[in-house]
Amino acid sequence: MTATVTRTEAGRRDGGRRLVDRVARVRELGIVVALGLLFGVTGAVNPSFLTYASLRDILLNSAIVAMLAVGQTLVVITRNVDLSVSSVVGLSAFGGALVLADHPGVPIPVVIAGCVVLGALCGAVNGLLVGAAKVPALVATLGTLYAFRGIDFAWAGGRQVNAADMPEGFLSLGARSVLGVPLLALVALVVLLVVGWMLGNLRAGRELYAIGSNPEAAVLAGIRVRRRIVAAFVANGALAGLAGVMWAARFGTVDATVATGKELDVVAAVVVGGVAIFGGSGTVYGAALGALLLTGITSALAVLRVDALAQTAINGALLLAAIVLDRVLALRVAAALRRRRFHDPAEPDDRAEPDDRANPADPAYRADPASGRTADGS
Amino acid sequence: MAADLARTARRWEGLILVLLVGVSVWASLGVDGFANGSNVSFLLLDTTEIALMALTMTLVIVAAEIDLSVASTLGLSCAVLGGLWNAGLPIEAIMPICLLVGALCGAFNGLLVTRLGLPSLAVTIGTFALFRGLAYVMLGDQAVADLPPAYTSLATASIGPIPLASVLVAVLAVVAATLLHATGLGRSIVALGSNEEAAYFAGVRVKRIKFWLFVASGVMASLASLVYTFRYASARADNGVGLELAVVAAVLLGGVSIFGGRGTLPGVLMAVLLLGVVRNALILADVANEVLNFVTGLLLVASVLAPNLGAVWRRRTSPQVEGKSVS
Amino acid sequence: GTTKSDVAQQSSASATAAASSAPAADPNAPLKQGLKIAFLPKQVNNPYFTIADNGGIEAAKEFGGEGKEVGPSDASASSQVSYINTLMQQKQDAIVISANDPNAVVPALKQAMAAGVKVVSYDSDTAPEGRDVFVNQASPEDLGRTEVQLLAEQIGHKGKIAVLSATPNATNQNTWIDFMKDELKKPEYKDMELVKVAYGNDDDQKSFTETQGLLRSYPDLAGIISPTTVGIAAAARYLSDSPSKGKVKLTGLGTPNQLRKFVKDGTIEAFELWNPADLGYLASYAAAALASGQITGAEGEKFKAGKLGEYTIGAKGEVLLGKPTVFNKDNIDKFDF
Amino acid sequence: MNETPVLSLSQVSKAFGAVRAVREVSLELFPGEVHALAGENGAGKSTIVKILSGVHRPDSGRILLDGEPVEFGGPADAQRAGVAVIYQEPTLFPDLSVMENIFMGRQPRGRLGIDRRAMRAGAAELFGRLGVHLDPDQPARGLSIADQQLVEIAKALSRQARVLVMDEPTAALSGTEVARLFGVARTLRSQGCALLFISHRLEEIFELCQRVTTLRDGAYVAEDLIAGITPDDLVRRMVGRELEALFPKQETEAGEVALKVRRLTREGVFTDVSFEVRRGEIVALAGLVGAGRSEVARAVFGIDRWDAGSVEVAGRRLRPASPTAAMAAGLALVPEDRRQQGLVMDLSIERNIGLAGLADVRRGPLVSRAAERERARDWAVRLRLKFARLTDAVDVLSGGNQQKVVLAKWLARRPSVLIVDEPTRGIDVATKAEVHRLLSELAGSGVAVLMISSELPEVLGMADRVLVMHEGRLAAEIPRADATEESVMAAATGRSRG
Ligand SMILES: Nc1ncnc2c1ncn2[C@@H]1O[C@H](COP(=O)(O)OP(=O)(O)OP(=O)(O)O)[C@@H](O)[C@H]1O
Ligand SMILES: Nc1ncnc2c1ncn2[C@@H]1O[C@H](COP(=O)(O)OP(=O)(O)OP(=O)(O)O)[C@@H](O)[C@H]1O
Ligand SMILES: [Mg+2]
Ligand SMILES: [Mg+2]
Repeated sequence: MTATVTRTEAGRRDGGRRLVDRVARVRELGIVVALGLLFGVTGAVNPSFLTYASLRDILLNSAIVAMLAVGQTLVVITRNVDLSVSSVVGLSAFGGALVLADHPGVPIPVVIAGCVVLGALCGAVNGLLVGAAKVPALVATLGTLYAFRGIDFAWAGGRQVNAADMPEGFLSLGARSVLGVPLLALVALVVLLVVGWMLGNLRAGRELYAIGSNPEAAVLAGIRVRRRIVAAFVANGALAGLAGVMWAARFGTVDATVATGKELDVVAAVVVGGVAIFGGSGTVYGAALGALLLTGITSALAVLRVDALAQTAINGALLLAAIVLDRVLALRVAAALRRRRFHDPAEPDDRAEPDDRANPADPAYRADPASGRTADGS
Repeated sequence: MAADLARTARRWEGLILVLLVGVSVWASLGVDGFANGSNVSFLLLDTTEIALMALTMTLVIVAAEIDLSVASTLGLSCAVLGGLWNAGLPIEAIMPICLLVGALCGAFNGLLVTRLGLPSLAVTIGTFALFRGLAYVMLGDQAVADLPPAYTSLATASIGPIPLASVLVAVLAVVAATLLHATGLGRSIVALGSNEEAAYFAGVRVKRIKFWLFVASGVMASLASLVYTFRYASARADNGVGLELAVVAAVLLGGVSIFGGRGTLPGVLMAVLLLGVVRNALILADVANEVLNFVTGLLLVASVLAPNLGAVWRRRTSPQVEGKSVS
Repeated sequence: GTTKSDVAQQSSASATAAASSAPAADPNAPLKQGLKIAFLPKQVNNPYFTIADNGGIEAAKEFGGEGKEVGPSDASASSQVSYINTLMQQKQDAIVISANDPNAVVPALKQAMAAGVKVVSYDSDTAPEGRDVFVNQASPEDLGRTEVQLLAEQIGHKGKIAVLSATPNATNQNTWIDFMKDELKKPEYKDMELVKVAYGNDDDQKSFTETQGLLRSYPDLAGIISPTTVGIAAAARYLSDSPSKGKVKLTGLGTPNQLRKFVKDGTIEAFELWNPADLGYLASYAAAALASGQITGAEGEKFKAGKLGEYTIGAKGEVLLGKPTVFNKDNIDKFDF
Repeated sequence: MNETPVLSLSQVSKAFGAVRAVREVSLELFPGEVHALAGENGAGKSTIVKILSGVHRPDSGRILLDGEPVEFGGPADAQRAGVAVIYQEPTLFPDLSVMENIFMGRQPRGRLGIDRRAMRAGAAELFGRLGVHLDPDQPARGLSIADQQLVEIAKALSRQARVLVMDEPTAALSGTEVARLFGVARTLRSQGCALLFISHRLEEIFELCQRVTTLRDGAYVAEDLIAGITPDDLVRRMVGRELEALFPKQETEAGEVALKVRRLTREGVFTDVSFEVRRGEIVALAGLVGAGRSEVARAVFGIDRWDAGSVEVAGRRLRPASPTAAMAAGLALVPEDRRQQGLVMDLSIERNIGLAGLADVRRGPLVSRAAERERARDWAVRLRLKFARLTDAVDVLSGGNQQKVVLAKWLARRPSVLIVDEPTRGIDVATKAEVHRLLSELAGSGVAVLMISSELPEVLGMADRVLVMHEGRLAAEIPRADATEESVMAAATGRSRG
């Protein structure tokens, strides 16, 4: 019982190989490939798809969904979900537009801030229901999805706010470009980078991953779980509020039905972006790429003169293709890594790899399309 | 922890039952036109499709998966029915084909989930669009309405105040409840929903069971499509848009855990009825639609919140039962 | 087995049976007091229907009745059926409905009619056996043709045009589009080509993307017709910020309030619409006339509709509201709806 | 000793509903001392640990920190007071890297947020002290139980706490790692740290600890200086009676070959593994942690796919990657990770026991609850399971009792080939003897038993033959007569080919 022997030396590093591994393991690889395919093929068929004006439109189109996807990621990482975002967007869009139309004296930044606060409040309701009252997130936010929309309807009472009612300075926010990049896309980009950095480099951000990865262990590790979950929901709500004003500025015509049903688009973007729906892994970059892919598909179909009746089907098929591609790539990469490690035992062991075939006993099986790549989300 | 859950579940069904009875009594006394045969009959009939799909959705969610494509499968099946009817096939031949289409849709979901190990939420969001899109491809913008009266009247027929369609629901509910709560397969479903890996280690054929659950879900969706088409005498590609959320909401209200492994069919059926009764009574009472949605949302949240708050409150007041009691 | 042809025979037989048993109308019967009239739009909280139904409720007040608006918040046929059933339970005198699915609501409506409820359809018709009278906002033929004429004038009868519609299943839009296609066959439009019908699903974002797609895939597009209020607003918003503003002409159906800004800034030259408030108003009177026994819905019967004057029921029980108004820079400020 | 204890419990009690898990127990932890907590399964040891760590609030009694009463509102409070805990069951974040698991909530910060380099270095340094070779960047998902346990140890060490509480840290470890851990623990002790140590391996208590507190059925029995008692005394205090010999393996005649594994290979995991197990035989599979023993067992039972080779049961080749086929052929596997693989924690005891044998408790198409309960009760009694009701979720059982449920589940199937992976992990001495008697009895009745164990005394006491694995290959086959600690360890560490 006293023999002291070590296992084979495992921790050695080999710079070049490690870099290749790193690239191969990048969580978002599959979706980047899918994006490349989409733009490549569409551009080849119709080069106007790749013109500056067209790319600018696609960026603009994806800005709002991308921002919602970033917010949703915060929540999904903690093993929760927020289905009520679309209703929050609607509420905030209508509220903002109404203030702008009926009280032209209120400065635009104040209105924007107000919408963000409104969204944050909605998020706080969700957060308290989930974090403090322990209502499963899906149930809670399905409930508030109906409830917030109900408030929106009651508030609007059939009223519509039109472009002519809102100040020109506000509407131009939805269309203006800075250095050739649309302002809305820029806002979304800044949000993306800030949230991405926070998730990767702040203790609070890492704690969100920890909570989603193993909620009970998070409590034992002394993480203030409740506070973090509420914070995630509040942040998501605030982003949805911001997305709401962006919506009003972009589309100009606002009534109580704004963004109805968009929650599924957002969840789809997040899932396609490789964020594990059961929490603990995935990045906001992936989610944003997912949003870009989804809007890219819609735009491509519109440009490709695809028969209108077939669009929905093709949209669904491409979405599935993207998920499958991502998964297959992940399996291939993992299998290749395992084989190589076998022939080169000095490589550190990575036992999180998925098996060649899905296997319920395989830790990766239950997780997202491609777990078993990088461990931490950044 | 788990003992607590089990007790909550028991309490939960109790809660839903109390609510159901309470709302019904209130509506019978306070709302004109609620407590008469034709309204009750209509109310029951109106929950048919949701009830049918909720049966299999319960099984799927207990197995820790989800099927968001049910409403689209329903739409596709309707479109197939319409298309074949236009092509002149006899309706008796079309119906089995529709069920087959539903089975294929379910099998497609099932294969992607079990063979590739993809999360079912992602897969069925994809097929949600795909199946609906195929319905449009199939039937385009046509509406097929000249369906055989023998069948359309059968779909709305009733024995006393009980619609025939509800009898169908009742029979299938008994089958599903027996399956889930009294057979080995049901035990396996609960186990794999709670801990898939342990179930696999215990020899449960995890993948096979999941696959067939998705198939069942598809078949049930197309069965619901038959009821839907005949009931409304209209086959269109956009039939049943948005029903999936209603089904999921009913299942969750019925106390099924979205994380799998927990939930009962009686609870779900009561929840379906509760939602139907509330809607019907409120509409009859001329409550505005926005309030209706608000109430639906509130009901969903409150049904979970109430027992939780109770537990939190008891913990505050007496630290003695802070942990979980075994008794 | 049961096939399509058996059914066709059966239903024609039953149709003739029903037609023979219509009660006679009494054109001089006074409008009953206290009539309960319910408006069932495709969707509540939709600004267009809110205006229309308020017009109808206004009318009900005028003739001493009681109007209300109920309905689903999703534009689906199945939820409309729930409402028809409850309205029947509530023993309303008449239902004024804009059908989400012309067929799916029929069984329920028939049941209601059998229980003595009068049914008027407006905006979007049901199958004829499901209602007594259809109040048509404008003849579809008129609408379809005038839209093409409006656009043709703006683009000088030359160039590629496209249509941005609502959903592929929208009954109204599809009829109008058929008449547009028919109009385009006339020789004066020989230089115009309808290149695509796109569907924005009455969703802001989708309509936006589809407009972009049209401009991308047809760089030489001359004009767009969008016969839906959501579509035209989204297309106008997109065009107003794009280099194509003023170059690609846009017309269609929209409300003046919605499009005022775009008419003033030159994105849109002219578009048209009927007055939705008048539509509801007329439907309300038609319902009252039916419920009072003034009319039965047969061709040639006449009834008075308050401030709008007298109307005659046309073929297939249709009442036509009148010609739509064309809005442009000069007259738009006179309207507020 | 007249110092004040750093942390002490005074007359604490804790009940879970009707179960009185801890009754008026007092305990004092002194700096520079390793204090052992001994008791049978379900005696209340882990409950004490959870009281010390702030997870449970005691119903009565006080916690004293440096002689002052404190209240721990939650784990965060205890951590702030300088208490670090290794829980009985690993509490890792599977999606995060090993280093983040160690430093969660306390990551070193640089100018731009978390300083990964410093974190990596910190983890590497901790692993160095423990002598393990884990990649700090590797995700925790998929770590073997032993590696998880090592990460937990590293995590607790990284807190540099004044009090270190270890709830069965060695249960999944083999001799080498245990020795390392003890080395580290002694260093901490000499630095003035107070340690609480729990283990069912009595020799470990005697090797490491200075003082031992014994619990029986939640109640305090005695506190002794280790120097003053013998293992037999300790067992008597725990069990309340004398125990018969620990490893009563009876000699049996080995019958025909029941399990034959030929040249089994799973790339990157194990290579060219061949062996056979005869009816009536107990074959032990020994080796260091990570040698690939569990992986072989998983592959044989059909959990994992293998790349080459074959498995035969009673002369018939087994379909690969199908646990159902393996079960039909008479195989049973008691897996090493009971929480993940062995049990469905939310289900009741009887359902868990019934899960692997649903076909046996059927009446027509329906499950007979009576038969299911009968079967569960029978095995619960035979394994001396400590439980309140059979309908309780296994979640509320103590760790050792959970292990018994897993055993019951598989034994109830009456397998002809039984593979047990660490069957006595976390099981108390008395029950361990019971399990050994059972295995021996099974072998006697003609069952072929393959036993994976990291506990050398168990291996030596039970096995007719010892197979030793080293780095994914079979390094040696040692017959009972030649099996000694030295010969097995030599093969396990690759120093000799047996
Ligand atoms: N959360 C809980 N709910 C109900 N009962 C519990 C709970 N936790 C522990 N118990 C009960 O308390 C008793 C003591 O359990 P504990 O885990 O402290 O035992 P232990 O001494 O650590 O045993 P082992 O050696 O098997 O780990 C057991 O009877 C157990 O069933
Ligand atoms: N020398 C080594 N260096 C790194 N990894 C190794 C080495 N040898 C084996 N492994 C890995 O360790 C894993 C084997 O773990 P496993 O849990 O099966 O071991 P074990 O012998 O059963 O140990 P225990 O059951 O005690 O944890 C395999 O995934 C294998 O790739
Ligand atoms: Mg314990
Ligand atoms: Mg092992």
